[in-house]
Amino acid sequence: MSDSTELLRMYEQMAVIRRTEKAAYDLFLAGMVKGTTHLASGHEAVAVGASAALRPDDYVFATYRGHHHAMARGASPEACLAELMQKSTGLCKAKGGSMHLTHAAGNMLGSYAIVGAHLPMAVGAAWSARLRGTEQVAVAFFGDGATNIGAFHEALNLAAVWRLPVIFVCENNLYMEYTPIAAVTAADHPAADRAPAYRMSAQIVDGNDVIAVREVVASAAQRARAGEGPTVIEAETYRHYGHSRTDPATYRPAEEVERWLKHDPIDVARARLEALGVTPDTIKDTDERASAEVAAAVAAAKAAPAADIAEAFTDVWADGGAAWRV
Amino acid sequence: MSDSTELLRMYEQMAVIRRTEKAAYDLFLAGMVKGTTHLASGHEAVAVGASAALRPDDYVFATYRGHHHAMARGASPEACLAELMQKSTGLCKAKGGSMHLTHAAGNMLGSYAIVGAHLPMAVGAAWSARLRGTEQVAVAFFGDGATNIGAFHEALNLAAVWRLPVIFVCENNLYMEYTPIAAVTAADHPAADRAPAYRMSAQIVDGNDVIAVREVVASAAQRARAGEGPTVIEAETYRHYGHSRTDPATYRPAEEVERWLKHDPIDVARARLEALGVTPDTIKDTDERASAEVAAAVAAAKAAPAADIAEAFTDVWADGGAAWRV
Amino acid sequence: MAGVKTDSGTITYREAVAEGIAREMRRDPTVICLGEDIGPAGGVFKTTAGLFEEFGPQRIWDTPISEQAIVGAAMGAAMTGIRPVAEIMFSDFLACCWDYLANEIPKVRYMTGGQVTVPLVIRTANGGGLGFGAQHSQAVENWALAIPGLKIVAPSTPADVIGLMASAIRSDDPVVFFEHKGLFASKGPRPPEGHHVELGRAAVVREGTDVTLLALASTVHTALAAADRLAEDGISAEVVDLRCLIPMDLTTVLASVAKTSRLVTVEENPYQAGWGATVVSVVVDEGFHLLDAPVRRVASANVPLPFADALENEVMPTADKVVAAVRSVANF
Amino acid sequence: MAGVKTDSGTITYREAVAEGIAREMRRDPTVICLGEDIGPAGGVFKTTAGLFEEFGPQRIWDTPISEQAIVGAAMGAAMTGIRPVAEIMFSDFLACCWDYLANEIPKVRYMTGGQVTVPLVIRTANGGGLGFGAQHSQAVENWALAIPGLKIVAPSTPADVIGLMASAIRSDDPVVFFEHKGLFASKGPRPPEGHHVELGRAAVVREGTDVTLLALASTVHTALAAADRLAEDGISAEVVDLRCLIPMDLTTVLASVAKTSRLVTVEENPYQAGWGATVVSVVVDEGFHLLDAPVRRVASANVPLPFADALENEVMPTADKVVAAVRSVANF
Ligand SMILES: Cc1ncc(C[n+]2csc(CCOP(=O)(O)OP(=O)(O)O)c2C)c(N)n1
Ligand SMILES: Cc1ncc(C[n+]2csc(CCOP(=O)(O)OP(=O)(O)O)c2C)c(N)n1
Ligand SMILES: [Mg+2]
Ligand SMILES: [Mg+2]
Repeated sequence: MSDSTELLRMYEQMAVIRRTEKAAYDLFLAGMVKGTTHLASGHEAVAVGASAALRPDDYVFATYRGHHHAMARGASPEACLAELMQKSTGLCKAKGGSMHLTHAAGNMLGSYAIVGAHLPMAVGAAWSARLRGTEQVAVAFFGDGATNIGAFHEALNLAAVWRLPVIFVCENNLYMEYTPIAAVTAADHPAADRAPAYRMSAQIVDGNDVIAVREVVASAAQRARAGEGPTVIEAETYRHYGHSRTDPATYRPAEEVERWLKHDPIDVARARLEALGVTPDTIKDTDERASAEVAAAVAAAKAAPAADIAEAFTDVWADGGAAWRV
Repeated sequence: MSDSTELLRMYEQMAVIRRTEKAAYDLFLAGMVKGTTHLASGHEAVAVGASAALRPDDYVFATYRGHHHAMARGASPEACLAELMQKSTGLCKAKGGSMHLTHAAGNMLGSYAIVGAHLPMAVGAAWSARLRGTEQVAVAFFGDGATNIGAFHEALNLAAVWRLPVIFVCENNLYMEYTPIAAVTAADHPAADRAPAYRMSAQIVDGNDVIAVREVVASAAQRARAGEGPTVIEAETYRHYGHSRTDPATYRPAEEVERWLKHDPIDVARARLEALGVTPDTIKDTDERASAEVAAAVAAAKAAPAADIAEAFTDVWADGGAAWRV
Repeated sequence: MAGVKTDSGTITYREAVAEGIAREMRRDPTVICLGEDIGPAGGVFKTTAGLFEEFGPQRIWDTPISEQAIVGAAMGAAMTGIRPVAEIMFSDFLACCWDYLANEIPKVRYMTGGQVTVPLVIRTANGGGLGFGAQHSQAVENWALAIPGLKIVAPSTPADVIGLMASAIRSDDPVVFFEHKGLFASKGPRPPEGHHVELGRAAVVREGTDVTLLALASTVHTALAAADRLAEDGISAEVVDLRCLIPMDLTTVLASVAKTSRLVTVEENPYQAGWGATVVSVVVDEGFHLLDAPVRRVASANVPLPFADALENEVMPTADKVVAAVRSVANF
Repeated sequence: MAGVKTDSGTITYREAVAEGIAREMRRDPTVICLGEDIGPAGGVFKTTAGLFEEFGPQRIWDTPISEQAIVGAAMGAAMTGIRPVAEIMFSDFLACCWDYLANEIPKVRYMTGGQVTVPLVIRTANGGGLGFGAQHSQAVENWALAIPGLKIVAPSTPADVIGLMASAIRSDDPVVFFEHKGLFASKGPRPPEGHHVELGRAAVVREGTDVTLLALASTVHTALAAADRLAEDGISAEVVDLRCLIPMDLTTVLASVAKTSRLVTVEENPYQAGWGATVVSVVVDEGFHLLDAPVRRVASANVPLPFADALENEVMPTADKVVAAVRSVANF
């Protein structure tokens, strides 16, 4: 694939993710999505760039802010929206919801809503890959806020001691929920500055540049597959919406928001496409295809049947049931 | 106090601790101490040197290997031995045992048996000191093995962010229970090498040299009281016995054991005393006083009444009782 | 912003949390709050709204996402002269610092032979019904019940929030204070200054003669709704709000059962190991002779909580389920 | 060293742990162990003695002191084709990784709509009576019972250790396997190769007609001792070993109560929120008509565990206490 074809593919994936999340937001306002939702708009390049660097059989673990990761690993916009809309066709049969999007068919093994909890899981998946001799890599995506929780420390240490093929990708968007990460972290780069404590190498990357992300993840994956151990990547990015749907994000300085909105990952990719000579028409076609895909997904999700109440009592155990007694 | 007087006092304290632990060991063999016990023989200089640098109202938190810290902060050998012997005169009324020696009267606020759990507590005590404006310092003593647990990370980060007057003293004795720390830790100096991850300064010190320990703790305490924040101190030391009473410690290379036994903290202090011109007779008198004190303690603990069964149902609540229902 | 609102009339459960804390903070300068986003943001549930403005950064501390450090530091502070009020944002996250709740805080007084006390409050948003999914919806008051040495509070009304918060903060014992997410928007009379509800006193919130419905926090409202419906059938249900799990007011429960001879517990925690089981086991021991019928427990199903409303409703206790349970024992 | 001993005859409970694991490791190369000091040291309780020698460092992994990483990594491995057997040295330390047991492992299958399974075993040394004090002595099987989605095993004999270990490791569901510290030295017949005990099958270990003693792990022996003493008084006690808390074999319990009309539970976990309460609540619901007398629960007192032997004995269940409880209900 030529550079521009591959980039165009990534651009389209980002465009689809962006539109899907916008649709989710609008469906919220229309009362068709309930519960809580954490949009990743602004973070698309991290998911798409990383995915482009990975093999289909590599493992991905994400957080409650994980729509982009599910879709980057192949979950359809329709299944994601159906999940949010409590439809039986939802990615997790409407039992998980926005915070737990999972697409095991794409080895995207879950979105976890307890900050940091999935980091040891990714270490375990990498350990499993080593044990099975598959050269698979495991990637954990997490927020800047997750770098202060105990599980982060335990995961990084174990990964380093066992030299496991795991990549820790921090999406540093400068904020936890409403509190700036700088106010509660004794490090400038909450992830990268901690890597030396585990004799681990770290890369800081523009998380809004899909190519840059792809490169840095590709090289970490290569090292991992070669048995050279784990890497920390800190991707600098920004969320376009508030923390969750109820958050207007007034705690962020207007100037900061503006600066980051000007550095939109989709714009960055578009500029790169243009520099590679892709025509405005081609880009427009791509945008339109993305819009059409998401519009169709919305329509299909709306038309899908509501979650099946019987599903409340399935899937606890591997036999499919929920019996706790004999 | 002259240098030699102060050193002689520290020497005597170490001698008393050493003999008390030896007595505990012998009482075990005689069937008079039950449960588990983790002797700190070999670590005395850490406790005694640190204590000498602290104010009486500073706070100390220790681990299940904490006999030396309790005694260094004023707990009597008799009360400690009585605790181990399940006597009603025990430091904790025989309800805590070896792993939980506590001497609140000396602001030694407990020995905790879950690895790392007390590190955040020390941070909290330091925070409390700041809130109350007392210029007290809190010190947490912990093992090398504790540096890989989540609570370590959370405690160090919070202490650094809030610039609290807390000193983290790692007693690095090279081993967890039976596993060398180097085998499971992605850092050469498990505590000191992690300090930069919290923008914290760290000192490595010969933990078997009571003077060196005192100096390094004194300067950390001074910084802490001046509002300059926390410090990590890694004191290199070695335990003379196995991990606990049931452990013959055969996993340690004979050469290593021998080398460390030659660097016994009591011998180091004695050599320093001699260098300061203290006579062998004075040292001998001190040794004898220590032996006599511990012999008396053993006798008193033996003679003390057994733990009072009624105490099983006291001290759950602040009202002294244990009622869970109305 | 003028700090915590103190005008009279009605108050929401959500506002009552901040108000209850503020009243104690005004009384006692050693009361200090810490938690994630509790400061300028006023908490994710706005249950600390106004506190930062009134008391400032020396008394309201924003923390990193470090549940162990939050609760562990609170413990260390409580041992040394401070009365910390620590927030754990969602009660599910108590699992992230469970060592402190299970092994440290409740045991240190006992294992030191009474040398130290730990006067602290751990507040947390508990419970489901809001579509937050399996990791943000649990009712985990029964986790705390498994641990001797913790006092456990779970109020059902704004007035009780304030009255029990006063007792919790003044208590020299550690208290876990469960605020129910589903009740935050509910309203009730604002209690007068000085209002105070002793820990361990259940309330008979509706008198009845045929069956005792024993409830806690959110399920008090479920039980009351069921009692209304049962009244239409001529069944007179007494509703007892347990308010605290520890101390557990079994005197009030046994007295009610003595009157009604029938007991149905209404619990949000899962059936397996729910608090109702403990109550029932005491009743069937000490009050066996009082009982005229099987004792039923309406509790959440033994499954993780699903996301979709309809599924969540299916597995959580509802007035319908309570009515059905009562009817099934009424004919004995 | 020749690996795990496999000679016939009798075997200790301690050896049975290693033997049970070894049998499964020989069968299935995806079974992998991890934990603190489980390798060359053979575990602090020597329950993994010989495994490192037989299976080597690629299957027996020593870890740092990182309970969250141990259990979290086990979870990640279980989701991806490995059957990890993770050791948490003392069950009290489950509190240090409780998030994984409470919020992650038992929920991920459900919340992904069945997309992933987590076939792992978490083994841990449970229980008191050895003078290890408040933080190393708890019987915490009831903590696990509070969490829907975990299977819970607690064997009382060496044969059951082996038979239930086989089922636990082969199970595609997560299993918490409680090994009782007080039983490690106990001996019993070594079961034949292939021995396997299905999860969720209680055992009637002594037949009787007057009262059912329901017990688990260590308390099976307490109950048997009590039954001997009661027999001298002419009281015939049936002793049921529950073996697993989940699946909970209530069929066997109800059948026994149908025969005896009286029930006394013998639990090591604290009375408040103990597993016996849940069993009792089911019996008093579904088997109310079977009962002729109050149901009593003999459990640990609601206090942290004290260090001194005499005090520990005072707060833990003993045969004396069981005998007294049975006598008190025998006259009804
Ligand atoms: C252990 C835990 N503590 C607190 C929370 C509540 N919470 C959810 S998201 C969040 C902020 C996380 O910030 P960050 O890691 O930077 O991720 P971002 O939301 O910015 O993507 C917090 C505190 C949680 N889910 N889990
Ligand atoms: C959380 C936790 N995990 C495991 C243990 C069991 N354990 C007790 S001491 C110990 C080794 C600790 O080593 P280190 O911190 O170096 O201290 P040392 O014993 O050498 O003083 C272990 C693993 C524990 N007490 N707590
Ligand atoms: Mg962030
Ligand atoms: Mg050590």
